[in-house]
Amino acid sequence: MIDKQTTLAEAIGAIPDGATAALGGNTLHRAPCAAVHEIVRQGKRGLNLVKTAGAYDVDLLCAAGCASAVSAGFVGYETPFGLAPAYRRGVETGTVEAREHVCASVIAGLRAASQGVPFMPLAGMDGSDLQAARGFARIADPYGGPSVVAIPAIAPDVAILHVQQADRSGNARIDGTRFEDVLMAQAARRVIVTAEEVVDAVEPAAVAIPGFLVNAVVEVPGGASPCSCAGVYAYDAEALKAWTAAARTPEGARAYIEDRILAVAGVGVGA
Amino acid sequence: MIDKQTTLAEAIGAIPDGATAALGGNTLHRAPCAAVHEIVRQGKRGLNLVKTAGAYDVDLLCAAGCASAVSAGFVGYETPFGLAPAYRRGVETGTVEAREHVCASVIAGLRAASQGVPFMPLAGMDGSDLQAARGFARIADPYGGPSVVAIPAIAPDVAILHVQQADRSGNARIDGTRFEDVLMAQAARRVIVTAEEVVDAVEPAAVAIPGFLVNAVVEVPGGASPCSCAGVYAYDAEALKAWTAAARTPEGARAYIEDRILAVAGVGVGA
Amino acid sequence: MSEESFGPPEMMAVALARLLRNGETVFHGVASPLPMVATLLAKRLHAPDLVYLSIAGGVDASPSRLPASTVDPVLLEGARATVTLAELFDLSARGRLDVAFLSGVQIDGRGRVNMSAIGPFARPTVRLPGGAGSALLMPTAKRVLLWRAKHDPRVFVDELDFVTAAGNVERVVTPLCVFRRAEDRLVVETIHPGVSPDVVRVETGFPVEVGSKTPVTAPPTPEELAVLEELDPGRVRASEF
Amino acid sequence: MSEESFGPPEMMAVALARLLRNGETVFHGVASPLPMVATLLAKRLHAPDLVYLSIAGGVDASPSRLPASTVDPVLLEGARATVTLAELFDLSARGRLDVAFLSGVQIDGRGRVNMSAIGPFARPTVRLPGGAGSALLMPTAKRVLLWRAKHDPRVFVDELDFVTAAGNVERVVTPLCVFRRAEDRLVVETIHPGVSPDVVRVETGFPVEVGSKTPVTAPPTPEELAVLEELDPGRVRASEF
Repeated sequence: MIDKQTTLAEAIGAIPDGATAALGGNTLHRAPCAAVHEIVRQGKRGLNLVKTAGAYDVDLLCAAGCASAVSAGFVGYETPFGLAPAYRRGVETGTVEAREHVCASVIAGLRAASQGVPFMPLAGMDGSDLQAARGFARIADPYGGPSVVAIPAIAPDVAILHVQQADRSGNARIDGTRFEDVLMAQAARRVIVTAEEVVDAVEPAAVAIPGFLVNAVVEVPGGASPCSCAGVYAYDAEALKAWTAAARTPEGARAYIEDRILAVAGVGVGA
Repeated sequence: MIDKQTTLAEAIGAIPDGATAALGGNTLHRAPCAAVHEIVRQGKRGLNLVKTAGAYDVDLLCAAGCASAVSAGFVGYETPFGLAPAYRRGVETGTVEAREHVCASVIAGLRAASQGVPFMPLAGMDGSDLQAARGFARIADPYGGPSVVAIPAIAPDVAILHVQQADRSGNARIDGTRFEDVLMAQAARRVIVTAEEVVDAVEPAAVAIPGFLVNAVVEVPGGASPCSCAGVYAYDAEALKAWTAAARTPEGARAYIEDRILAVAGVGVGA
Repeated sequence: MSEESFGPPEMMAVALARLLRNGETVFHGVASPLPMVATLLAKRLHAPDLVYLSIAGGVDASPSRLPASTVDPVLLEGARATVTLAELFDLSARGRLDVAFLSGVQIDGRGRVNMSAIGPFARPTVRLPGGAGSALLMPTAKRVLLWRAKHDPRVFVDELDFVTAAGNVERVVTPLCVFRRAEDRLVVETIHPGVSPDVVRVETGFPVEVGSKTPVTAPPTPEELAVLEELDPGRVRASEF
Repeated sequence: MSEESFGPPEMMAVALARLLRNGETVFHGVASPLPMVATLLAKRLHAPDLVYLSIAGGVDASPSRLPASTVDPVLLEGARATVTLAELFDLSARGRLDVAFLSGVQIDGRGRVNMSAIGPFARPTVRLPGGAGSALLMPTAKRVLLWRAKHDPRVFVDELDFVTAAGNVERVVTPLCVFRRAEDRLVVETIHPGVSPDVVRVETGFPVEVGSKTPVTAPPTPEELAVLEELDPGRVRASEF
């Protein structure tokens, strides 16, 4: 068994500026927030974030200047906390490109990468301006059926996933909804798994992501917080409220990031 | 909960002649053999069988005159019992069309049907005569990459799957390898599940096929025999040896079918 | 709140629930409290065999409490099986999803929605969250039910800034009325009790025919209200208002 | 059989095992007893971190007994995780599978295989089982290792009746020799101990250069034979002969 356990600083340190990074989880749930905080501390730049539906993770990386593009079907905090203020501001001021997808087209693009093909046909999208706005091609069915939208492959340079449990070789268990995490692990060139706990062996029948797809394993209890981690903790409504309130202005966001993220001991602020 | 439990005779009776039928399992393992025997007893004709790798199930349906086409990547009994004599004879004499696939192209075709698109791009196949022999089109990548093979959708009229456990609404548990069973359940218009046992409730985390995809549930202990059913029984080497020996000639196959399948009580021989 | 009284959250939850039929497969995604409540309500009332599917991945979940986030893991509780979001999109894509609940920041008179941007798409005045699964689900689900807890001319517009999704919209439920799509136009099917036709006309940015002869939505029955209260004592149904 | 003696099954299993490197992802499909044995042997000898993948779905299975069918559920025993065949094909398709074991009823001098038909494809003299995953795996796996337990001119042919699959073949192991692919041709890399060059030449249907200077395959070491015997006391390795 190859021991892939490392530190968050090292795992995140291997991500180059400009990388396409897929983030696991969905909206307020099982987002890899500790890893996202580390990205902020290391001052990465130019990331293209990939996710079906993001919230705090995407919003924070936009606020911190780490993300320059977001490929997602939805970015928002759902009903409890509303729109994503920093993402909004980034797109509205032109520092972040909204590569809006259908959630299903994020999946289609990841499927194409996972299956080693340049594009994936996708049903639907008729009547949507997204086809033209995003430059999604329509292609003819070579067997004479109707044409279909072709979504280009999305091969993330890295997938960053937070799970409940992993072993040192990367076999990862996900309790509750798996969202697109498994697909992201298949589509990405490198996979970083942060886990609530690293154990000697994960029950094989419960393994969602086989270790041979994983490059780095980091034990991070609370690694999804302030988002939820099914079976371990709920989302932290106070923290999310504080962030979304602070993030309404660039100054507020900066102060929050300095006080609550950069000031956290143990990791250099980086570049 | 909708009660979908029925008899094998009724479940199989709903399959029309000429149907495209996907069969679960792989080679000597978890093939839906009781259902296949019932197809033989009911004298179905003109079936197009879909499977990545078939053995007894495909061979028997060829011998009995039920199948007129086989869409598969492999048909044979593996090392223990060799080639599939009745399938061979059917193709060599022209009564069965070998719609040879790559196992991966069966999967691609099922994926296309499952995803509601007319075709699925597939990596590989370079240098293979199968592209021309099967009329698989190559299509250009609209984003400028290399061309890729397009496999037409395979939407089975029915998927017939044998599992270890199901509840009356069709939630099905599969122990051991799932093979293409889940994908078949997604791609097919109707799904028949035969189960070693029908129970009040299947442990939700163990459900491989959600009940809402399933149309009919039949309790058939031993329903994969003479193939194996993981955790319940191994394959029946004696029966497979007897069949493959008998099937070397049309007469031998006919006698075997009459003695060992049609003569089984409880179900009319049909058409 | 007594069982006899009701407000827009109760009227909307009940109106949405009534649109669901027994045996249908019904899906909602993120940020969908009213559809969650309506689906669970329909299952307890007239549609026990409805198959309740959600982005949280549960099949026929019976959650111990209703969450504010409709992706919450609590929506796996009591589920008979789990499915991935990809599998749910596939289900719709192949024409096997009966009902999808969707919404729009803007909704036009053809039942199309904008969830993307106010102003130019590339450099908008207001960047919206995005349509999530809408552009796949709206053209492929058999019936699309739109809901929106706000009914004013900024929501119900004559012209969308951007068409995020268009498709098989059958009805639109608001705090004021129920629209039905006839041909390619939304028409007022019923006005909710106590709402004046003038208000509907003024608050709708596209032309609608509405008047004293427009039928009134049947008010929630005592049974509907009782079951709703039992299901949703925390009033998640009101969280969108 | 004593540990010092060996025959073609032992030579082939050992020769195949030696081709596998530590840390590689290695896959075999249906009807592949020798690859199964060779992979498990390599893992016990020089490649403990090799990732053993098979059509049976186990990742790093350590089966309690070796089955005759290489799809057998026993190949899930001791597995660290499970994967579907679709996922394994995807792994290869995206260029991440290091080694695929494949075979051919006919193999030509370019390392291409026929598993489809002898005679015309549509109405063959002999309908063969089909290439299973070959036509995807051969062009996409990084290294393809062919094996065949029979070495005669009907197997190693100058011209295939049908090209089922072609691709990244690196070596071919037979009871007589090991071929290596150089440029686009199979060349004899080593002859197994005790095999005469003339026999290889006569039994190979395409032209090969082989003679007294052709290196001899290192015979199985006592350690290799001991571990092989421990792994495979039932001699599944001999089942293809």
